[in-house]
Amino acid sequence: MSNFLFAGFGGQGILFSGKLLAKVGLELDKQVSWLPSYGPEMRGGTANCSVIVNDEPIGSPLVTKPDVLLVLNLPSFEKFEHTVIKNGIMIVDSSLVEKKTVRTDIKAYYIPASMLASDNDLAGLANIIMFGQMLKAIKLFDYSLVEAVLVHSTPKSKPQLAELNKKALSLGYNYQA
Amino acid sequence: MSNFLFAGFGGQGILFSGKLLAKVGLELDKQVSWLPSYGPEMRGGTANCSVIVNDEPIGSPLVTKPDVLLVLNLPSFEKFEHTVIKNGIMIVDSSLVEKKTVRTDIKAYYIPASMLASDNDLAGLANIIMFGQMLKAIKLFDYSLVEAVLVHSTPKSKPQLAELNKKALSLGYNYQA
Amino acid sequence: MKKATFKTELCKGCGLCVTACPKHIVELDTKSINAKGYHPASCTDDDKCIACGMCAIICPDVVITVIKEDKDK
Amino acid sequence: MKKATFKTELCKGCGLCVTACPKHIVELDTKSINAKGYHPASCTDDDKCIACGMCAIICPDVVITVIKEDKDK
Amino acid sequence: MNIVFEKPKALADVPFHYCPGCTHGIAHRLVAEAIDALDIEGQTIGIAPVGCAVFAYNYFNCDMVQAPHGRAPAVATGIKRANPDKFVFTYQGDGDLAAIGTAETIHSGARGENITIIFINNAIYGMTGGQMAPTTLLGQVTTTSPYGRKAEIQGNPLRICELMSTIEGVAYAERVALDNVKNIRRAKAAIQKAFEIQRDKKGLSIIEILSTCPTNWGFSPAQSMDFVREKMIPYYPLGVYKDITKGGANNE
Amino acid sequence: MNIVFEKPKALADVPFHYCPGCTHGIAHRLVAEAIDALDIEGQTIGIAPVGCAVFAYNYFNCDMVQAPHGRAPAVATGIKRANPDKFVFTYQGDGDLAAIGTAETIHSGARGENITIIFINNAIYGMTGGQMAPTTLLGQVTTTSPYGRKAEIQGNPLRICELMSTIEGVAYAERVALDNVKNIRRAKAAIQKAFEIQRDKKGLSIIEILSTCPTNWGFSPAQSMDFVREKMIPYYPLGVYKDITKGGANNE
Amino acid sequence: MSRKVLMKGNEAVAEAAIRAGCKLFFGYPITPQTDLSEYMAKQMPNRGGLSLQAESEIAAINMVLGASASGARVMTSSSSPGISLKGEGISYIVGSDLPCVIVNVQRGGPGLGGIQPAQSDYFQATKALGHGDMHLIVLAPANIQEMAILTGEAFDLADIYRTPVMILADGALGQMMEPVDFAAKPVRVLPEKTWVCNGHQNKRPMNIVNSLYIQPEELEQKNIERFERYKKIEETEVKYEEYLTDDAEIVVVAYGITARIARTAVNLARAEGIKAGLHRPITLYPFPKKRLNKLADKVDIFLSVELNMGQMIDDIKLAIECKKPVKHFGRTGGVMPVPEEILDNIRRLAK
Amino acid sequence: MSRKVLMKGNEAVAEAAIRAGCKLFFGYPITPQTDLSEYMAKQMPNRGGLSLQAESEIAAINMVLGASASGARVMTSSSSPGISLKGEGISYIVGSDLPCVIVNVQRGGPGLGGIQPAQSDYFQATKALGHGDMHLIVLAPANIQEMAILTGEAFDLADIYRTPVMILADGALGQMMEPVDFAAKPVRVLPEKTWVCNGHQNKRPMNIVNSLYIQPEELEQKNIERFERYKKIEETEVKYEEYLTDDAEIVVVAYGITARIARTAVNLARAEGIKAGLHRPITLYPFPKKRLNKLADKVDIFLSVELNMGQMIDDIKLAIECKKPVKHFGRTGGVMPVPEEILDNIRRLAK
Ligand SMILES: Cc1ncc(C[n+]2csc(CCOP(=O)(O)OP(=O)(O)O)c2C)c(N)n1
Ligand SMILES: Cc1ncc(C[n+]2csc(CCOP(=O)(O)OP(=O)(O)O)c2C)c(N)n1
Ligand code: SF4
Ligand code: SF4
Ligand code: SF4
Ligand code: SF4
Ligand code: SF4
Ligand code: SF4
Ligand SMILES: [Mg+2]
Ligand SMILES: [Mg+2]
Repeated sequence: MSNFLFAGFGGQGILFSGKLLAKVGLELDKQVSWLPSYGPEMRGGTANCSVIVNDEPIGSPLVTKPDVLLVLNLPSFEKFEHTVIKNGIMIVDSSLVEKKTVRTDIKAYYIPASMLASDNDLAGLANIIMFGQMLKAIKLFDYSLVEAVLVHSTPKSKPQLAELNKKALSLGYNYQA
Repeated sequence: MSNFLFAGFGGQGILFSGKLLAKVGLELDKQVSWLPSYGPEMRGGTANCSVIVNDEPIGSPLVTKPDVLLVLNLPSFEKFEHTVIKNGIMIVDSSLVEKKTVRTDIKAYYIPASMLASDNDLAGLANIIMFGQMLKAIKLFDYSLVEAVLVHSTPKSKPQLAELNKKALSLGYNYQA
Repeated sequence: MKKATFKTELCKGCGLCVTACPKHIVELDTKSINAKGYHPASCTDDDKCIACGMCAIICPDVVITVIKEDKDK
Repeated sequence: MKKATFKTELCKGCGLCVTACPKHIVELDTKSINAKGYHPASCTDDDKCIACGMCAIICPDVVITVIKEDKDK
Repeated sequence: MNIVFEKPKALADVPFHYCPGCTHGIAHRLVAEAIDALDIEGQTIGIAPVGCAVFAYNYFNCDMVQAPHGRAPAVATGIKRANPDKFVFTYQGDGDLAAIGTAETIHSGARGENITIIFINNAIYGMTGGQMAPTTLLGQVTTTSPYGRKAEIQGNPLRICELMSTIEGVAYAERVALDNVKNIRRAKAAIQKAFEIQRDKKGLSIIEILSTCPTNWGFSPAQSMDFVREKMIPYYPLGVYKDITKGGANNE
Repeated sequence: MNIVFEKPKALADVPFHYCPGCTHGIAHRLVAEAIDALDIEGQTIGIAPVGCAVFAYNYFNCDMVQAPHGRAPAVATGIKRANPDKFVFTYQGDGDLAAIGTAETIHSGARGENITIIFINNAIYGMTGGQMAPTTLLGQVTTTSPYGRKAEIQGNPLRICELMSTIEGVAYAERVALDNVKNIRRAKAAIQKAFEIQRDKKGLSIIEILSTCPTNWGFSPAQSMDFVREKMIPYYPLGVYKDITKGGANNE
Repeated sequence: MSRKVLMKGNEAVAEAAIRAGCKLFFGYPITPQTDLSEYMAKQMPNRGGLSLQAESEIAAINMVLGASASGARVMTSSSSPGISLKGEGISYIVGSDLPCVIVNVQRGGPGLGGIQPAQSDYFQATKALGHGDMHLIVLAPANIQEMAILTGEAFDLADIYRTPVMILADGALGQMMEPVDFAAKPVRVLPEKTWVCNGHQNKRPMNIVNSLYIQPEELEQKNIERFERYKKIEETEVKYEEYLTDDAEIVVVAYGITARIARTAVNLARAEGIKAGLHRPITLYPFPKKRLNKLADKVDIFLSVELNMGQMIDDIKLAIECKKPVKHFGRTGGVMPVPEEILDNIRRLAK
Repeated sequence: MSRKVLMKGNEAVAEAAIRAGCKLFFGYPITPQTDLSEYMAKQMPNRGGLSLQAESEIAAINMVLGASASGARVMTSSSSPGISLKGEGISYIVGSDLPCVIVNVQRGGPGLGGIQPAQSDYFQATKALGHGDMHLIVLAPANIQEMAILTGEAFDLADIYRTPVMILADGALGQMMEPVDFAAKPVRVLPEKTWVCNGHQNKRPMNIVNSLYIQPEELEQKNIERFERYKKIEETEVKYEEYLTDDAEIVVVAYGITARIARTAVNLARAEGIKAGLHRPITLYPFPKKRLNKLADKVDIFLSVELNMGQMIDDIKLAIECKKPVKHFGRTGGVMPVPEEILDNIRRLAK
């Protein structure tokens, strides 16, 4: 389980989530890579990023067949659902994507992350909630390490932000459909 | 006798003389080429031009070993005197170049062309006087053909100029040191 | 009848029409989301519309058409 | 003594100094030709020279030096 | 039934890719309205720049040529010289027109090319993600002036209408803004006049349009309109800078 | 004994390659005199253009860099930013500065680069043999305007001082001529002032020098001086176009 | 008087262009190309065309882009440093599939270099006149008559294949005069320009001239399609000339001005009993690969003679698949070799 | 936390440059290179340097020329169309023997093309980034750590050989993040810059930085001298990396981002029992000719994998003197291949 794809609209914190994962890999002394999609249409278009965390040297940084797919909008759901490998994992923000996967060979987790975020005064942190859910699903990384990296990744100048992030992570981690 | 080099200061009509020769060759249906020296220092520096009149296709248009050298100033005399081939011909404007060649293996003609020009109200036509002298020396081209080409080369709008040119050509042709 | 019609699928929810309407009858519909992911604008009260066209003039995405029935002239 | 000295080997015979001299004492020497092929200029009458420097100021080729003996001050 | 406002015919029926609230869309529409007003769509060739408006070739219904970054006035010159009786306009951003394309801008003016330049001054490089433009205001933070533009380091913002109006050959130069309906109406009139000047073969016309970039300015669309009004207009005064049909320059 | 006039020290002891009567030589000398006056030869880096003055690197005794055609102000920017306390000047013709180098000229001005630009306006491309320059006068015959420059075809001559003085960042802009001793003296003062402005770190200074090209104009040196006086000065009025040390622009 | 006229190479190109229907010329002065612009400036106004001096080489190439996009036959010319500046524009012209003719009268480089004849822009012209996967057709005339003929041909090739075509000359060819005959030559059948942006007059759908493709797959398709055109060009448009190659053991490969000097050298070598021959590529892109490859089967050794430090030699090696040794003899910086220098090299190879 | 930092390739180049003593950076925005300029804009003011956005790529490269001529370590960066515009300036920098570092984060072309990763400026970078006989040293990093290391190296090479050095990257390498360790690396002994134009202070003779030589023979001498330096560079500075080439029958040759994908493909091939290996040139100029030539003695076939229509393949053929077949597989226009596509090609060649 080394190839991750994070996909959604621009502005949903897709790139940040990906970077968080890559940093966790870095702390574990793994090979990691992070590649954003980029284009002239960052303006409200879809954004995604490929993250690889591996023991082997990484070849192409582009994830075309994700082991794990995090999806935060419908266009991305439709575009990437079929690319997940057999027995792969898909995490879906069910407050933004009403569809369910038709695939039976992957494991899908539906979490109303955006709704949870607004319900819990965690505006803009749906991505971290999703991340928490993913952590639980993939069972690869130590929770406290992720939490530490997350805290380290938030600006020192805004300590409240670190707390909110921690809360979001835990919310996602502990959410059960 | 196919390789000609005309050399002097810019403004002495060097390029025109060369072109006249090339045109004569053209009328005789020969292979001809004309190549000026060019540089950022046209300003009063030396100017020269290579003319080839040949039966064979012309290789390099650059004349490095002239059969015939026409010289209108001292720097050119010093630069090119030694390049003339054995048994070649050199025509010198002796009113501008006081030196005589030290070479005994070439035939040199000295004609005070510039002085003849000013003495005969042929200002600026020393080059044609020189050309006349060359014609006589090389004995290659029909005088009347050259005269016709010369007339054809002067602007129709200035008929007097044609007459002056004819006079200069004849003056040079008939001059004897 | 005067009317401002919104092609909501083109709307990007920028809200400029809202600021421009002198009758304060244009609003973003925060409850709905269009295919592009925006809350689209619309005229909430056709009766109050004076067909001044200001919402349409400021709309960057040519979402709005404004008409006026002849008898209103 | 006032004097305008010409480095004739640098002169290009442009004649600008001739036009500039208020004393009309600068001339091109049409009889001589320098190594560059020009008729060089020179001052034809040192006594008349007032060392105004105008010939030197207009000379594009820095041919001319102008001096004035101290007592002339 | 009377249509008060509808999409102009010269505008293609496809959605713009511009960000929400970006006034590029308004400017496009105004150009299309002018083309409609003069009924010249079939005689018009537009030049798309490199910048957010690069896809302008998808948005107008007239023939469109996409030019290298900054070279639209040269491309326009080529087209106009080959087709002196057609209408040619360029649509250019401030990076395109006032930075890399400075020479082409100035010289198309000097030649009095009979073309119309629509100049979108949004004080930033939109497409590449918010770098400093030649028209970025002093103090304005951009990704390449992260500590605010400083005159001593990055230099001063260029005022293009002022510059262009010193040039013989420029027939008409006006600066307008899109920050409110009144100014949009003025902008529309200015653009239409520019095409009329071209029709009458009077020389080059340039309409500088103070525009917004909510995305890279980091403001909401409405706040962006305020920024135009409060920050840009004071440094870039609106008005006619040159109008040879009126005899001489006048800045209202 | 008192030396009224001698070769300035900053000028190398080699003959110029310029044509007889060409005022490039005078302009060189005036620059050298300014360098001498401020005693800054050891702190000065000059930039040679592409144009007749390309060999300027052989004529000055300070360090010299030869720039690509038109790019001297950019090269100067690189040098000055690396050496803010040194003196940097460019020496450029009208083709170099006002045609291919337009963008570099305008933007070095906008940035207020603390450099001095010596701009030789001889209304022609000298080095390449007499083609039209952006400053060629209307009606003037050149090899690329063989029927005389026409505004409708080749456009109008550019007035660089007027253009540059609209630009914030330009500290000093003056147009001078070399057609007679009086004007040469003024030119000398202007050049010296330009270097002083650089010394005082006030911004960019540009001295436009109306100059001659007897060879390509087809006039004698003396007639060429008349051409400057009678044809050029009326279109290119002499005077100070901007002087921030005096507070504001004034054209005498 | 003779039907032929004595003309400079630069002038012959200009005259031939006008005769080929070139309606617009955009130039910028640079030695040793300037007389071309000057000829255009003089002639165009009287012959229904327009010659404009642009503010720079960049403006000139972009004016060409515009004029071509709107349907005109159009040309620009420059010399080495000016050609470098046109790189971006040329890449756009290729990417937009626009026809035009570009003349490079090469001079010594790099940098400001010198103004004497050189062939050191061979790599640039044939491999990479701009960024991206691209080529232009490159024609290398060797005399003034050919300067004229190939210029006419260039306009046709450009229109047929919707590509820029370069006349790659040098200072000597630009400045020298030879007799030229402008007698009419057969014109090719040209495709209709349906893609032109000159105002649709409400009679056809709008046209777009563009080189931007945001979907990489689309851009890839465009490139593949263009390279198929290149393949066709390679199959049908290769031109070369040979001299005494039938029994040659040593073949000199040279183009342009150098080929003429080499021809003299070949004659000198033959006079000494050395079986030398000359292969002169006329199209540098497409390069006469097939012919050279075939030649390699019977020739012992090749000598690439160029006015540079060794550029075309690579293409010869690739063409003959290293079947035979290829040597280089070059002069650079503006120096033109004399035939004897080439002869020396031939002699050395003849052992 | 880790000593390594996660960084974009563009940022790593910028950071490494600052650490290498780069004092001036002149840029102009262009995707996908812009973050490099932005990093510089952010960092330089706090680290004793200066980052300036020029009015164009042309101005930027000429500011580099000026800064270098006056002695500073200086860099510029751009992407394909912007690099084309720098051609004339780069040729001047070569002709003036000035050191500097130039980064090309390649995108699809020709023309405006696209903004996705490409390697289609290979010809331009290695053969002809400008007119005249010239080269620059071209380095091709394949990961972010190498982006940093080679940038430091580039500054040293530039100073030692008085030449511009190009970092030839692509959109993927520019935009992706990987961990980088900036631990100090040994610095080379650098020659003193006695030729610098920064004011002679009356303490030394004046210096001239110039690329003009009116006498062709002088210019020729300059070129010969410079090409001797290139020879030395070729002898001492070639860098490459190999993977499983010891017993390989098929060797994939690929650089930069493509080499990584190819490496995965080689693994997949090995898993199928195909004896595949990878040769990755790190210096593209000088190209690892000798090594490849030696490799050709034992390898059956080469596969050049590039993000273009076939460019490096020529250099491979020339290097191995056509001893063995060389095939090309490429995607272009911004498309990145997946390892399986390369595997397919390997399989086909393995028969
Ligand atoms: C030669 C070249 N340089 C740089 C770029 C990258 N680029 C694309 S758009 C742009 C600037 C856009 O700014 P502006 O012209 O102000 O237009 P806006 O997006 O703000 O409307 C730049 C620098 C390019 N495509 N080509
Ligand atoms: C890129 C480039 N384009 C063109 C040239 C040719 N060229 C040399 S000098 C010159 C113009 C000279 O005119 P100007 O700048 O007015 O200087 P002047 O000779 O009149 O003093 C030109 C176009 C060049 N060397 N490089
Ligand atoms: S037309 Fe006028 S009144 Fe009606 S909705 Fe629009 S702005 Fe409001
Ligand atoms: S102005 Fe247009 S795009 Fe913006 S909210 Fe109103 S209708 Fe929607
Ligand atoms: S110094 Fe004055 S008076 Fe003396 S020669 Fe010169 S111009 Fe004449
Ligand atoms: S001005 Fe100078 S160059 Fe001209 S004639 Fe007088 S001394 Fe000679
Ligand atoms: S980036 Fe700025 S200029 Fe570009 S579309 Fe978005 S808001 Fe408009
Ligand atoms: S060509 Fe003109 S500008 Fe150049 S040196 Fe001669 S006179 Fe002076
Ligand atoms: Mg902008
Ligand atoms: Mg000039």
